[in-house]
Amino acid sequence: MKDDQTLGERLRESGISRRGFLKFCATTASMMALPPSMVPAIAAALETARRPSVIWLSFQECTGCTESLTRSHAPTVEGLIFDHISLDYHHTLQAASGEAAEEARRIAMEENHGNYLLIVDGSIPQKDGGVYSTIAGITNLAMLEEVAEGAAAIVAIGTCAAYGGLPHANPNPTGAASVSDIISGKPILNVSGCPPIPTVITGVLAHYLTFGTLPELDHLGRPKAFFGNSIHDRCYRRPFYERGQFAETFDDEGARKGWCLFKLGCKGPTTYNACATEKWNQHTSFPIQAGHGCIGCSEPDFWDRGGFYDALSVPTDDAGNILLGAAVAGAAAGAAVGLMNRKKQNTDTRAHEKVTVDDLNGD
Amino acid sequence: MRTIENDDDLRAALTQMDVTDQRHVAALFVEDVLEYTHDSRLRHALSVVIRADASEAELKAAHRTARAAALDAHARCGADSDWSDQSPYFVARAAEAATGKNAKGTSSTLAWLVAMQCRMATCCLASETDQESEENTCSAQRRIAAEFINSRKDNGHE
Amino acid sequence: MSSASIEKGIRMIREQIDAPIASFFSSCVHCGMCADACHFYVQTGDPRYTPINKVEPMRRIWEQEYTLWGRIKATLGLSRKVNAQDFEAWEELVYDGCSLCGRCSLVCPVGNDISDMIRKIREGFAVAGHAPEGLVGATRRAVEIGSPMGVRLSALEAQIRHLKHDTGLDAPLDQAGADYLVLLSSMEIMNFPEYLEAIARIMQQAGKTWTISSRAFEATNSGVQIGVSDIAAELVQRVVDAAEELGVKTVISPECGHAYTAIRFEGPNLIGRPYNFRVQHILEVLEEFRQQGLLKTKGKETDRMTFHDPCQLVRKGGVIEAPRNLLGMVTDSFVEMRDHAEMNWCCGGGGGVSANERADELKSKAFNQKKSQLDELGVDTLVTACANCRITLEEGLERNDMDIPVIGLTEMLADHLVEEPGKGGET
Amino acid sequence: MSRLQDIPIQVLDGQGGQSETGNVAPVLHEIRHALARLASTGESTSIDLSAIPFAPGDEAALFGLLGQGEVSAVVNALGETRIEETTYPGVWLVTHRSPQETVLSTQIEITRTPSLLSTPAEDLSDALDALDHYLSSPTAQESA
Amino acid sequence: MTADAFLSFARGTGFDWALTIFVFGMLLRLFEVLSLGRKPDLSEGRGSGVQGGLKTIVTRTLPRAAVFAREPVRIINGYVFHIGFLAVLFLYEPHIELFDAKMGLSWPGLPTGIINALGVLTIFSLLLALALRLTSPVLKFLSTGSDYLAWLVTLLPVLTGYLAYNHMLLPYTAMLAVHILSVELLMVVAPFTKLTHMFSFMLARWYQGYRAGHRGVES
Repeated sequence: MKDDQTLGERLRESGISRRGFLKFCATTASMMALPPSMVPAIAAALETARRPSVIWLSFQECTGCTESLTRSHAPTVEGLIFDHISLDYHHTLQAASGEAAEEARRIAMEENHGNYLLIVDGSIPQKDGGVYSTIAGITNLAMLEEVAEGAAAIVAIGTCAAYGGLPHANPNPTGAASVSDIISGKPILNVSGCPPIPTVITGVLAHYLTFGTLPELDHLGRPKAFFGNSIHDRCYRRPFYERGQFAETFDDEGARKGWCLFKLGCKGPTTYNACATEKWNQHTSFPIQAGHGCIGCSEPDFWDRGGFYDALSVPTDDAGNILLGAAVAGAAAGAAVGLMNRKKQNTDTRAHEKVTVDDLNGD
Repeated sequence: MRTIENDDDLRAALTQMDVTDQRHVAALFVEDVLEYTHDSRLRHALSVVIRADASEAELKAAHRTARAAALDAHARCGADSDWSDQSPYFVARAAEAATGKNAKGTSSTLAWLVAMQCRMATCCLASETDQESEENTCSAQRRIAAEFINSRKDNGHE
Repeated sequence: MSSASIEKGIRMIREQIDAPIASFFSSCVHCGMCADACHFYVQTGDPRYTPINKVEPMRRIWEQEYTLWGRIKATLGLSRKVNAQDFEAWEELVYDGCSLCGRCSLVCPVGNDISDMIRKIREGFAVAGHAPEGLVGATRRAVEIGSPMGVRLSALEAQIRHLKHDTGLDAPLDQAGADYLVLLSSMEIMNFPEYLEAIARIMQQAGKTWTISSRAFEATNSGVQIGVSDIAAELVQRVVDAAEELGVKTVISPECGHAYTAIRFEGPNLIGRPYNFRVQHILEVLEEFRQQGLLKTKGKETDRMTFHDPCQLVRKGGVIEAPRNLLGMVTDSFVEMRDHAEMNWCCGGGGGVSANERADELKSKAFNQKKSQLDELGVDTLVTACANCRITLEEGLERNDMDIPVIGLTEMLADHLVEEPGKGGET
Repeated sequence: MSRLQDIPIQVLDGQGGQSETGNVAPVLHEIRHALARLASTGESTSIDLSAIPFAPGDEAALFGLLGQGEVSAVVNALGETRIEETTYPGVWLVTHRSPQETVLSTQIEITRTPSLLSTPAEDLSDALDALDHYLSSPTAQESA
Repeated sequence: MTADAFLSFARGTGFDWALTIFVFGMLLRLFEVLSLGRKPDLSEGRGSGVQGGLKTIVTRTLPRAAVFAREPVRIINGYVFHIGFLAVLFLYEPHIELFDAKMGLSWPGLPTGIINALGVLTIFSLLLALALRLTSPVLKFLSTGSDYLAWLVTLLPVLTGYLAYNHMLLPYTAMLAVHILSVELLMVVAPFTKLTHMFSFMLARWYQGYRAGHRGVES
């Protein structure tokens, strides 16, 4: 089943004209959020791109990421790409199951040892030996370590795989961890988001397929092309923020006019993702454009960053009881010190001897 | 011959005089009680007043010295002081009034004011019982005033 | 000087600290505005005379003794205890460099009553043996003889005789049931006896009965100036006893600054109870007579004239309108100095400074503030209503070759009284 | 399978042409500078609109402002690509669609001739072979 | 400690502790002051102390002309950074949102551009204030370490707030965290320095105003 044709040869073989190929490169560049000037480089790279083997492991996840990828109505280009990657193992998508599926995975690993691409979605439970999530009796933890060993690179799709996501949220009963918590020594690329934007997933894969390398990453291991700017930086409602025009509730006059949602808890300023430009469902919209604040789903532990509807400037804990506790303590300490002061005053007054002129003898 | 029997006459007589005459009589009053003070500056100051041809500047200088003398002789706030030691202060105050612009304004004449100050100087020295010394000063003042007016009349002044 | 008195000094300062002082120390932001209001700093340029700096020892005692944070710092050795050197260094600031004029309190943006704090820190300095010699002597004489300048009743009796002899008016001693009990300050008895004559003639024209108590004729209160409340209480008690014994309705505080605030405002709190008589400053009395038409004057001064407001009268006593209205009766050429009434500049001699010989040089420097006001205005005569201000002003003017006579307002009014023909007056 | 756009919902877009966010102006300025560069150095530029944060209605407003020029062309390769010249010569609106007519990418090319229209060099030899092949074939000789 | 965790700490536990220490400290100081009590004024007054106290709390905000003439720059500068600081704190929409969320009180704010400008003004005014404190003989003489500490903890929130709003220096997440931490530093330091004057000034003006009102003197 192995095929050593390059992508370029396969395209021509399936009757794609030069212009078709050029269009393909232009749209791929756009998809990879690379500047159009990169088209020639992409064309050259695609000519020689090998058809990599891909193993997709889904661990403790909600299949949202897979749903997002497959639902992406990826236009022919994605379809084309996926025609050209041999998705050797995806236990949700593949027909085989049980022992046959595992057998297919082992073969793929042996044949492409050292240069297959491992894609992971879902977090990896570690508590009690990782027993909380297993495939065919093998814990996610063991499987990840086994498969990762021969992988050329690992792509962690979704905030769960990248940073632990929902399972990792307080109190993290299953001891869920992210890929980079477990694997080190392998290039790991985090495509966070809950779920990530479909075109971002395909964009990242396209980049790896095209150039065979990982794109430039930020300090959290995310491709800068998509995660370099915060939502706030690229948000079309930014002019309203600058003018101080904020929606106070979800249906007030400001909200209808499309004003900034800062006061409704939008986490755009502290969240790095491409939602504001890539947008979702073929550039149709993204949460803020739909009138709901960004909940910061591409940032680590975004579940534990305080209320989704508390503005960034609002402290996360309930100040009520803190205030009360501090006030009571303050009053108590105050009363105590007050009593000591009062006692000192009384002793002084009692000890007061009437001052007479003789007491004023100068030195 | 004009004689002055009581203070009302004295006061009336003094108010008729012009300022220079009043200064002159005032200086005489002060000289009468000058013995109570050892401050020699006053004697010189008074002499200026008596000289008819004293210039404005000389008068001003005399006034300043008299004022300085008064300040030097005043009882310092909070200091241990004795009423009987105050007579030099009042003599100096009298000299100051005699040589300077009359601070008190129109109603009391300059000379009458000086007379009062001189009597206060004597009052300091008068012990509880001795009333005469103050009376002597009053009668002396009446005499000085009368003599001055009469001497004036002799020289054709009216 | 045993450390005992330093300990007594510290404990006495601690005794003075109350909620207002605690709130003042909690609010001071070291903004320096009180310095710009204080004539001692303005004229010397020495930052030590910044008013809030004068109570630094009290601040340290308050912080170390009455706040938790302060106690912790003290135990950790982060803040130094007040010691003998502090008393030594601060004596000159607390006494010589402060006339208790209250101007700093009036400008403090956070509302600290700094002059009141200085008045209270003196309580500690006095019992610590760090009060100026002059003030100690004056206070001793005030307690033992009855007047800070050692004036005895005989001097007053001599003046009463003189008054009778010259004007025929009586200054009745110990007259029960009189309308007014008149008090005199030693400065007036010794240096400005004309005040007594003025009172006699005014009362006679106003048709009011008045008296002087032979046991308590002294108005001033050295206890308040040196800062010993026990002695101040004793001095006030004498006046109160005399007034209540004679059953007078009103006690008149004479032309003096601190005497008025001492008797009227500090007195009741010193002796611990309100009086059953009223206390008025002589200017308040004259203003009342004016309003009731009892004060008839004639003639108007033509000199260009201004009024020096005694600090205790305006800032601490609130007697501002009275002198203006009274001056209106006797002059049409009255002009105000630039900073007057509640924002007047102090003559430099109040608050015990003039009784403290060591402070003379500082006092004369402070006077330059008043000098610049007078230079700017250019007047022929300076009127005031406090004997100590009057002497301090005269000294200052004389030292600066400024030929401006200084006169008391009451005396000037008396000179303008309309002569009632045949009704007493000149025999 | 119905497409998203077919779902009948009426989107309340901004008040007509000029959007309230003011995001259109910067793009026009960018086009202007690209034109200046093209004029002076001949260097062509391509702006990928998918990377621009447009509010709803912004894009329509931009296209409205750019307007329609003289040339419009269709390239049928991997789906339809429409290339239209705007009222400003040298400024081209390129819209790539997939065989399913979904918009893949919208770009504004500021150039003398859009890259996709000019014939790729490698195709010339193929074209030559194809024509030679046709000419040497019997049908060609009969009709010549 | 990623920027996110840093921000979460600042918005969470950091703020809790800062608020606790602030409330505890200020209340303790209030009790310490009030516990010392005040003897009633037995003297015969002319007016009402209460009215005098309330009046002074308001009128003492303006300076006396005589003193203003001597140090106009220092006094005007004082108003600039006080009004600037309070305007930025209470009229900036996100801050109003904070008070609204925590206390349910809300009020209209100023456009963000104006707040930004006020922020700059306040920063320069505070820098000028430091310069004045370092150059004036009186202020240099009076100032202790705690004065300069109070100055620093007052400047930092405005400076970091400006940097955060304008996305300068650090990435926004980190800069916002630094800003919130600098506010917490101010809250923690306040009860132990002259910053207690933010509340005690009313008490101090009240006491002096009360005495003046009772006596019927100008205050």
